[in-house]
Amino acid sequence: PALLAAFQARIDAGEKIEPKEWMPEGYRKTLIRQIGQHAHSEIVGQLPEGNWITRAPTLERKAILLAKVQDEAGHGLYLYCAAETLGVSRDELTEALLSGKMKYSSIFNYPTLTWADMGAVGWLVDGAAIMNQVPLQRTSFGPYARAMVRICKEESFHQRQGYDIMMKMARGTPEQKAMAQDALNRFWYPSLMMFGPSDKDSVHSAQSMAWKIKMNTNDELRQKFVDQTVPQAEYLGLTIPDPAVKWNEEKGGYDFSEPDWTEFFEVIKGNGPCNAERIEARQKAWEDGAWFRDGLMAHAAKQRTAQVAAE
Amino acid sequence: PALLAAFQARIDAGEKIEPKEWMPEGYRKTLIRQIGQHAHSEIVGQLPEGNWITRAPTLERKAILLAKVQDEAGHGLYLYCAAETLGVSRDELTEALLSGKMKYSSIFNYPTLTWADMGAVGWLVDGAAIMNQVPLQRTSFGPYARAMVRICKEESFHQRQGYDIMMKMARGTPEQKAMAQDALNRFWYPSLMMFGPSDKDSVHSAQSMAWKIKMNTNDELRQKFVDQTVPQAEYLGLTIPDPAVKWNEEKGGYDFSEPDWTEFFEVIKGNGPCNAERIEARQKAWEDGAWFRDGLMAHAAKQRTAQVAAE
Amino acid sequence: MSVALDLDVALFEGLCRLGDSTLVLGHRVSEWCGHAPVLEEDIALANVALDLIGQTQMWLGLAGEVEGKGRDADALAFRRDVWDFRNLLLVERPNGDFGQTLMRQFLFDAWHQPMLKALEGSGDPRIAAIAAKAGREVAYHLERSADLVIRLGDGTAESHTRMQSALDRLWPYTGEMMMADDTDRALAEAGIMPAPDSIRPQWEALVTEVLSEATLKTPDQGFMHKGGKQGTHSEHLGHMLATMQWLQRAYPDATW
Amino acid sequence: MSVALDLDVALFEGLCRLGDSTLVLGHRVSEWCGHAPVLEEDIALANVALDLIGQTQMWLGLAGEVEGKGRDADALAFRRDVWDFRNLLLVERPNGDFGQTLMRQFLFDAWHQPMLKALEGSGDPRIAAIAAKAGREVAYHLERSADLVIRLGDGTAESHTRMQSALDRLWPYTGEMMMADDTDRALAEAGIMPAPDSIRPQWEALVTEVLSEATLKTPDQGFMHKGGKQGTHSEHLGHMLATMQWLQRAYPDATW
Repeated sequence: PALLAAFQARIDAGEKIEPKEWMPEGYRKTLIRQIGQHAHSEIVGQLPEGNWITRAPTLERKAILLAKVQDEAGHGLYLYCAAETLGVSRDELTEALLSGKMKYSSIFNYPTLTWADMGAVGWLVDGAAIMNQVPLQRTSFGPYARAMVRICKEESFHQRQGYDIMMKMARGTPEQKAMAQDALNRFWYPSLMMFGPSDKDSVHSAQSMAWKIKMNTNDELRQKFVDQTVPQAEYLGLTIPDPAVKWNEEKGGYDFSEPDWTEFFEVIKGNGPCNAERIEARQKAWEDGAWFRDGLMAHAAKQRTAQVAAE
Repeated sequence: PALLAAFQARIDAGEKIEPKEWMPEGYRKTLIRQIGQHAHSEIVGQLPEGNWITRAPTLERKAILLAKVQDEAGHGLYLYCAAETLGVSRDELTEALLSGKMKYSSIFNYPTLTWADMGAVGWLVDGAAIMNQVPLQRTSFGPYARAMVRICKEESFHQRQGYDIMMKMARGTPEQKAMAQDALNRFWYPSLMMFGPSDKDSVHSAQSMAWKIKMNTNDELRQKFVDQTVPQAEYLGLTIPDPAVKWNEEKGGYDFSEPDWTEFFEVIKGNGPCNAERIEARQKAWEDGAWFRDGLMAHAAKQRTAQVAAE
Repeated sequence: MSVALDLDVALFEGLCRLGDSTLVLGHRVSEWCGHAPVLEEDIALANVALDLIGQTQMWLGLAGEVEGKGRDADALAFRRDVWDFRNLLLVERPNGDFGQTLMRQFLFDAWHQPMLKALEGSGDPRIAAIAAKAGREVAYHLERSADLVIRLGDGTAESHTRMQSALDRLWPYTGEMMMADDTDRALAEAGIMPAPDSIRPQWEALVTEVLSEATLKTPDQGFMHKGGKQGTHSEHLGHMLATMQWLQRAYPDATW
Repeated sequence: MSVALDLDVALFEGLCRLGDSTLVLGHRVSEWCGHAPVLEEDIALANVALDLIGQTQMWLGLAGEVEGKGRDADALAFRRDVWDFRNLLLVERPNGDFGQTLMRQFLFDAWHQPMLKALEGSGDPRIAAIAAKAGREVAYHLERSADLVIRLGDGTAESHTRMQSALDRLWPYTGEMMMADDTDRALAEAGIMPAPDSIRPQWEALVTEVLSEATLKTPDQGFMHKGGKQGTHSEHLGHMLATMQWLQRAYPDATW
């Protein structure tokens, strides 16, 4: 308990906790779950955008999208490394993802159906992700905070690229405009869900906030996201698919409707439009790649043996 | 030898040989090879046209092409049945195809690259096939002759459909006309090769002709094909890719250049543009389908056992 | 007047749901061409695809007439993008192994056959006529797919496992066939098409009987995907259309 | 005058051969996105694809300039049909397993790197500049693909078998890189591009060394496929273009 108090005091003083230092088991476990889930989201998040790389409409757009998906894989790598400092290997985390024991962000269980979705994903999904992640640059665990700094920089670049695609679509031909509006319609509520259900009564959340693993409530972040996004949609000439959206002078933010939390829990349970396909794609990649990973390991072992023999 | 003489006398008299009747071993073997190869050609022949079914430009064209490929599978079935009457099972023949012991017509080792190829295959490839097959309706082996009657009727229908596609293309937009000419350029010589090299010196051929398994020389049929096809190309406004093509009043037929027989033998050896892919596609179909065939057999065995138990 | 107009809109939608489903399933089945596990199946699959494409010509042809904007069946098939397609999600599922293809066919046929039967009683004689013609073909499809599901379900251990896994995967896509929306209700009230849930008893009876004979376990999962009938599809449809529509899109001025 | 004109035609062809090859290979590599056997490979593949698409923009951009008909790199990439494509047959081979993808990359990189080196000495400064930039990227591609071929060839029995089988399948598509036609000869004589067979010694030396270190057997088969450089492709390219060009074909008036 003295250790615990000292730990909490360091956190309260704004110090960073580093991997080799003492930490409560709950802190470690919560971080592993949170960082692992974030890493998995980056990995699975390659798939909905990867779905359009081969159909990108120009060479420039193809290159931008490739670079973006490459960044996501890179984010996954930073985050798995951050998790490894807590004593869990990348392979263990991967097995947990593939067996369904660990989750990834539900947003990636929605399909990308038109090119405008590449805009909507960048604008809304990355936008919501940044909203979640910017405060995490100040999180108490050092490796996680540092990974977040790099990630946020790239994500905000992605968000601008997504908005740029939306702009082109919204100001393009009538079909393009229709695609843009349709993409907004489909991604609006799932984006709001990305902040999670209201957490005012959750003890779990309170502990995470005390530990500075979680920096804001879900509702605060959601409100911030809506306040940022509504004027952007107006600028694009697109309509938020929620008639309740209205500026509320009193609270200094927009009113808006809650997403359908039944759908949210269905998707978490595995009943989103693409859950089965996303996890199958990752399982297949992992299984098909076994011979490749084994081959590299066998070669490395041979090299070591040869080196030992030579010494 | 008396048997042999009697056998030859029956053939000379125009009688049909039926499966249960006595026949020389060479006659049986040659027939198995010829009918088997013909059956395999129908099966492999599904692939180049199947390549365009999912991209057919109209519903009508898609339906016609599907019906055609279905007919080809049907022809394969008749022919395997005819071969079975000679004491070789369909599975044995299939294994011989997949292991490379038996051949199929080399023409199917050329790719289908544009929609016009669906026209060229029907017009030229089916045209050449019919030229080969019409005389075989009078072949000495009963089941083969009867299979040929059915097949020829359908093939000539296919040829008209192919010519109809060519007509639409040749009278269509400049791009369509270019596709039509390009298809003719690519399929002309391979079609001429379908009759095989000149067989004037082949003893093998002489025996087959005596047995009425082969009814005409390769050169006769090739000449007939050229004489039929050149005016059709003219009618389409397309140019035969052989400057030597010219009417020869004296012989009452067209002069034309020999195809490149080096290429022919390369393709036979396995070095055509698509040999590896064609045979791999068939091997994959066969291997992937093993559980299906086993399942059906197991079910049939259970049914028999149940029936016996009930009796 | 406004009611009649709305009914035409609903009718156009309803016809696209039928025609797009046969088109998309016909396309999927035709992907097997030349790759089936036995020659008889190559022939049977081509035959089923052929029937489905023929039915597409009739349904989408009538849809174009009803719409009255000069679009024929080809224009509807080859010039619309994904959001305008109204096919069931079930039929756009990828082929998978032959077991998945067969199971998808059976689950669809078991709905298609009673659906067409009911459509024969449509108040619209054009629909009744198409349904009668299509019904004869589909009776054969159902006979074949049900028979094969039984034989493979009750075949080897492997064929049983494959068929059960196909069933489990596809099951959440079956509910959409029997789910009604406003379009369905308008058409049912007008006596033009049956209410989707009126097909359920026959579908369930048939499926239960066949699966039981096949020694397969009906999944108890209750969740059902939806959206195809309203134009929200899976990622698979876009890839299919890129292939299917390629020539028409690349050469818009050509006739074929 | 007529010679200059012919040389421009040859130059356009030569640039399309380079740009179409990087485009088609870049597309193939990008098909792996999110499906690689380890995360590091997802990153590396995206990086290679990105470089190749960037090189495509330069080569086809210059090709469009040389042609002088107002076509830019996008017009060339997205609005030509198969017969106008000039890529090597090797790069349109399907991905197969990861071993085939890697082996294809290595066999291409081992040609691409010395080819770009030679192009740095082009009499056309625009070409020399592109080659210098691309060369830095491709040196890394080659380092990576050669290293992986060695490690997998000399890894487990299975990885060895897979790499050998990939090599045997792809080998007959390597000859085209070093085969010259009139276009190549015209460009070589003009000092604009190297003669294809001048690349052979370096290619062979590199391939022999790497394969030997990888314990793989160089196929002794002498037959080589050809035609890609002249526009006669395999059936695979048409399917790729249907995907690649879909949006541009479906919405010809849009900008993106």
